[in-house]
Amino acid sequence: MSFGPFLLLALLEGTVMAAVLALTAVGLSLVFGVMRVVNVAHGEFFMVGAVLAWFVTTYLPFPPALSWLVALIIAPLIVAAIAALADTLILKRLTYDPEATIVATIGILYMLQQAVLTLYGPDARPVPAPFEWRIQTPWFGYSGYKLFVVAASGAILTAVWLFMTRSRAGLVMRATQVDRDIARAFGINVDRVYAGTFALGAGLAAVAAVLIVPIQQAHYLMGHDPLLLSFVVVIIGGLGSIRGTLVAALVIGLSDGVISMFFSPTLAKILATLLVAMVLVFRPQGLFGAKA
Amino acid sequence: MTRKLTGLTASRRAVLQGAGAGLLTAGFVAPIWAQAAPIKLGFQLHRTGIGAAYGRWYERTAQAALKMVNDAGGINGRPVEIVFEDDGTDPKRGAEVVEKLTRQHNCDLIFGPLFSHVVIGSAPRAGELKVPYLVCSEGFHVAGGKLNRWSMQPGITDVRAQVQSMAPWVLANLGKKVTMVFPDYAFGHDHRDYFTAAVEAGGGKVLAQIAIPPTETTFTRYMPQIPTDTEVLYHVMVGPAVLTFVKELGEFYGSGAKPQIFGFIDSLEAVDMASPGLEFLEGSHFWEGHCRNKQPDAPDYEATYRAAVGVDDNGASVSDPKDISTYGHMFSVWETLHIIKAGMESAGYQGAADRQKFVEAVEAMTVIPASLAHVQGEKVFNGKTHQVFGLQFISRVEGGKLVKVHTSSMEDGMYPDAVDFSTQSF
Amino acid sequence: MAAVMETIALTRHFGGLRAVDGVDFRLTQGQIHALIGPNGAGKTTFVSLLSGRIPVQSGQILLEGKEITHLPAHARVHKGVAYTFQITSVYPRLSVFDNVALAAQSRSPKDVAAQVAEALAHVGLTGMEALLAGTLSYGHQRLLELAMGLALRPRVLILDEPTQGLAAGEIEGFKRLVRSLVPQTTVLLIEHNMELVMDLADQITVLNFGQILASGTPAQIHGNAAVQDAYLGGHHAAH
Amino acid sequence: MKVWALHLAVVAALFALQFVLPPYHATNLARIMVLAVFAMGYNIAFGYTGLLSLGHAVFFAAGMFGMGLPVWHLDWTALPALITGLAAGGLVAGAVGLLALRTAGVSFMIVTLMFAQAGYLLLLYFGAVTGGDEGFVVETSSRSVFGWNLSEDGPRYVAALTLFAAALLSCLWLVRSPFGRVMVAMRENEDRSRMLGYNPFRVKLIALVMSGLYAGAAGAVYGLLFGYVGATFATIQYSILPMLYVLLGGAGTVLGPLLGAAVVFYLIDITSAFTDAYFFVVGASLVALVLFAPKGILGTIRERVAAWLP
Repeated sequence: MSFGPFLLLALLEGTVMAAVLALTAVGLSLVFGVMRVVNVAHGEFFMVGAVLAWFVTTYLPFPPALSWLVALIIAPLIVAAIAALADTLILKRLTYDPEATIVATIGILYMLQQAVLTLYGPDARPVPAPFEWRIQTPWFGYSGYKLFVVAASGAILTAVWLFMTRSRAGLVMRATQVDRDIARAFGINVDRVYAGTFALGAGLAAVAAVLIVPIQQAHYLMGHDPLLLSFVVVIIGGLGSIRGTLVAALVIGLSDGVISMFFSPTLAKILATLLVAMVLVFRPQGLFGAKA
Repeated sequence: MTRKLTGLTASRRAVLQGAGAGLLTAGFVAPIWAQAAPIKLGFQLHRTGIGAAYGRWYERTAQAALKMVNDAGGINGRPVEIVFEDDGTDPKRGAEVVEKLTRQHNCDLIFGPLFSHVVIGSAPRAGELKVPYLVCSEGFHVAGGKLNRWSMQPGITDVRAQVQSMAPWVLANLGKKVTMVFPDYAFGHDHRDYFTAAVEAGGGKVLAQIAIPPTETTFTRYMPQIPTDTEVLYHVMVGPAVLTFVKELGEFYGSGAKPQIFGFIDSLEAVDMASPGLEFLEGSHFWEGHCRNKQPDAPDYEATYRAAVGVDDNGASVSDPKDISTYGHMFSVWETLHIIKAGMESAGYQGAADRQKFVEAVEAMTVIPASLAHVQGEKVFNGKTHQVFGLQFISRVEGGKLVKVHTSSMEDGMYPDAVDFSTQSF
Repeated sequence: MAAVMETIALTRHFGGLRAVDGVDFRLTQGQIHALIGPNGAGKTTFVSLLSGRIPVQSGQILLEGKEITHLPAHARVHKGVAYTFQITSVYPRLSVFDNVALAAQSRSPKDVAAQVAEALAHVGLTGMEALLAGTLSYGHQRLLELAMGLALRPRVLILDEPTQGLAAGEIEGFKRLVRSLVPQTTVLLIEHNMELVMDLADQITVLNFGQILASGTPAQIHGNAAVQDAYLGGHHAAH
Repeated sequence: MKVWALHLAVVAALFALQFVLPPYHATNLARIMVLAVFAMGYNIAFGYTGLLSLGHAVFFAAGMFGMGLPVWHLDWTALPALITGLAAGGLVAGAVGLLALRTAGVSFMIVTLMFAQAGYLLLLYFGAVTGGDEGFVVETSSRSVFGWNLSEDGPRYVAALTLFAAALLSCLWLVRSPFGRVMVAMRENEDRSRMLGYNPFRVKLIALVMSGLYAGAAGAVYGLLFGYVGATFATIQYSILPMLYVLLGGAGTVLGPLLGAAVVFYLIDITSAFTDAYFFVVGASLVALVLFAPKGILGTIRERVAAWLP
């Protein structure tokens, strides 16, 4: 394949990856930003979202597009409810101590994963895309659904941004992020804000999963990769900075496709992992975040 | 804990499942079994972890084979039980499971594991416990000499023989310039090394070798690396993302020009050929260890086997036509159990003291004719390398079904012995 | 008289806040030197710079004529600068013995038990070795803190508001204790209790808005109108 | 005295158990003792010094491969290979520590996690040398120390016990030593400890290297005793397990790691007979521990009845 189309494909794939990364990571970033909680179970919320999408699309007698739309609404709601429950029952009682919450979310990770193994089984199962549409260029074909994923991610991220900057709830969340005690002094119910934030973060992971599952398969171990990638994006973008997260997702998504053309993909992963470690050590505010 | 320390409690679920068939028929067919202690076989099962999609069907096949053996009078007139233990597809747990099956459940031998790292992690312990360890793995580790005299692979041909016997037909019928796509770990490397060697020996050329990390979930970006003058695209993928790989391959080529595609059925094992996005596979070819779609020339016992394991003529579960079996591999469990029966009977196996005799009896096996017990076809066992050799199939996708177009010869898969276990001490 | 510790144009700003702003300061060997000033005057920042808890922005710190400006805190401790915290900062889950032993063994690993006994005897906590520090009364915790400082056998002991929260009776004992330390040890004291300062200090330095407002003996400071204005503020005006 | 007597009694009891236990459980106990040494190493970092690491798998794997690779490629005998394994654990811990210890708390956890992940991927990347995902078998002929064949049950148990006893007694000595006191001081209040003249970075680095030596020794011995070296031991799961052992047994207790390793091993062994989802138990215990018993079993006992327990 000549260089032009090659680059086009790399850019297309990079954009899809960036969109998916941004959507998956933004929830993690939000939870860390507002609650200072590193949610290691984030990938499992993603996975539960995908598995719920399988259940909904399999058992609802609607055409694929409709049942997928239903899944897009129901799965995040259920996941958000699970997250709110986990927050109330577990994280709140730990008073959000950073280290204890990490251990607890590792525990939640195993519990969710194993619960899905029991209820859903170990198989990878496909979820049909809401529509099948292939774009044919002179050099290669491309999935139209993937382009839809990019558009949908953009729309959802815009909605999140509007919610955070324009709505009262978003304002309350940002106030709590700045100072939990002052927020409490102003009569903000911090417990509810936290539960809501945790639910929102998990719900966003589930939305990402429902969008992505038609191009992957629902599998009980699928949460591992999104978790690590989200970590990479959130840390390089600056812990807790949503804008940094988005920039990092774009940079990493676009560069990953190109880098893995020149290096072995395993080597690319090694370099990305080490980069994260080095960023935390030498530039904890992230590469794109403002200085704390 | 105290209960456990007595060493008496068996795995409840495993005993219920494993013994169910045996005990039922025990009272029915052969009343003398009332006195005969059962032969206990341990099954090291990938019930969870990355190998679980295979594990489920391996368990089902083992149950079916067990029922058949017991219905036919058991082994040496004794009923047979299988104790299943999950190894989580993890080598550390695998070794512990070998220990548990041997010493806590007092199994006579162990069989069943598929994934290479589990086999290699568990085999040393089996060797130390001097318990026969019959793997259903395809890996080249047994015949490659990595393991020990107690480890054997009598139920399925190894990867090296499989890929080597594909090369002549691929070169003659599909093209000479090959690009390979394979997972970047040992199983994929065996494909890479042995197929490349066979292609070069046959006068072809491997243009590119594209290794994909096992954790990858999206593949499109690898596809531009396929050189445009590729005549044959050779693919083999394993794991939960296989369907994504094949679908994205289809999207990439779309309706444009594409090379001949030759894949190992591993890329689509447990996947429905009718899944949306797989239409482009029409006319492409697959290696199959055992033909998923029942072929017109299939022998009578093929139907018996399918009924026993609960699989219909399309390779799907009889209870759910969308639940596709790992048909191309799971026969290895069935055949291994029949090797166990034959080996034990020829060794006059009485108990754990005869384990060495059992290994020697299997080593003495040579030609194994096709039958219901060896449903995949005729085999030749090499007692020196502990590896069995069999026929391989190439099928073409026609109307969403896999139609056999070629059967390799036994000689196609043969290679020089890398090890002689029969001279090693026990 | 020899200066044991000296700062030259010592400066540290936090954003726009000039917490310590060009301070030239001398600590004379063997004296009890008090550092006073209104809240936010920069006292704690200043001693934090001396002890190395906060990095210096510009200026110099000398210890017996040798520059220690960029020496890390733990190294300054080994050079003889000890600091006790404003808020009691003993290890509550460790025994009294372990608390003092940590200080003693930091200076010298030999005869830790004897050193501990000596330091505890000095502050009057003998017999409490086995108790968990967190179970002590507040006054005893302050004494323990002081014993930890003593066990380091410092040349300069910086006490950050040591009498805060002590009962009147305890303060008398504290005074006796501090007096017993000089002249072997030089004491730098941050204190709000003016009565105590006037009674105890040989020398007083007044900080205001990060700068030295005045320096002198208690009598000199007492008569200084600028100090009265800045520090005692409304109190002076009411006269 | 009471303390040393208790720990020596534990060692003696473990020695006696090999003659009493059925062979299945004896081998399990040999495994548990080696895993307990791994957990003791984790405990030195986490329990005593307060370093909550998510990367200890890479130290264990460093020890395992540090032992296994020279045996495989250079035909080394077991004893020198054990020493390289031990050293590899310490070296990797030192290298990770030099960078990771510039961070603290949550960042430290993530940095160690990332280093461990990078280590795992490196093992895969250099598969030609390391055996990649498959790993490799340590030949029985290479598994002898002083003429004892460690692939046999008796010598294996004694070897595991020897390592365990050495680790237990040296750990006991360490935590009761002046340096042990400093490690605890660092955990309790780093700022205060600095003002007592201790360099936090140095103390934590030494603690982490010792922790890595323990983990490396455990990895090397595990590979040697059970004859297999593989990259799965570098996965995140093997960082979480020692954390679980320590949290369950009691962080900052000398015997906690043994207790934790034994309880978790049998929890998994027993529950796997009843359910596929036996790792659910691991998750639920982590949550339950941080919620209801952050001090673990021995930590709670120490608090309630036996304050003298080290």
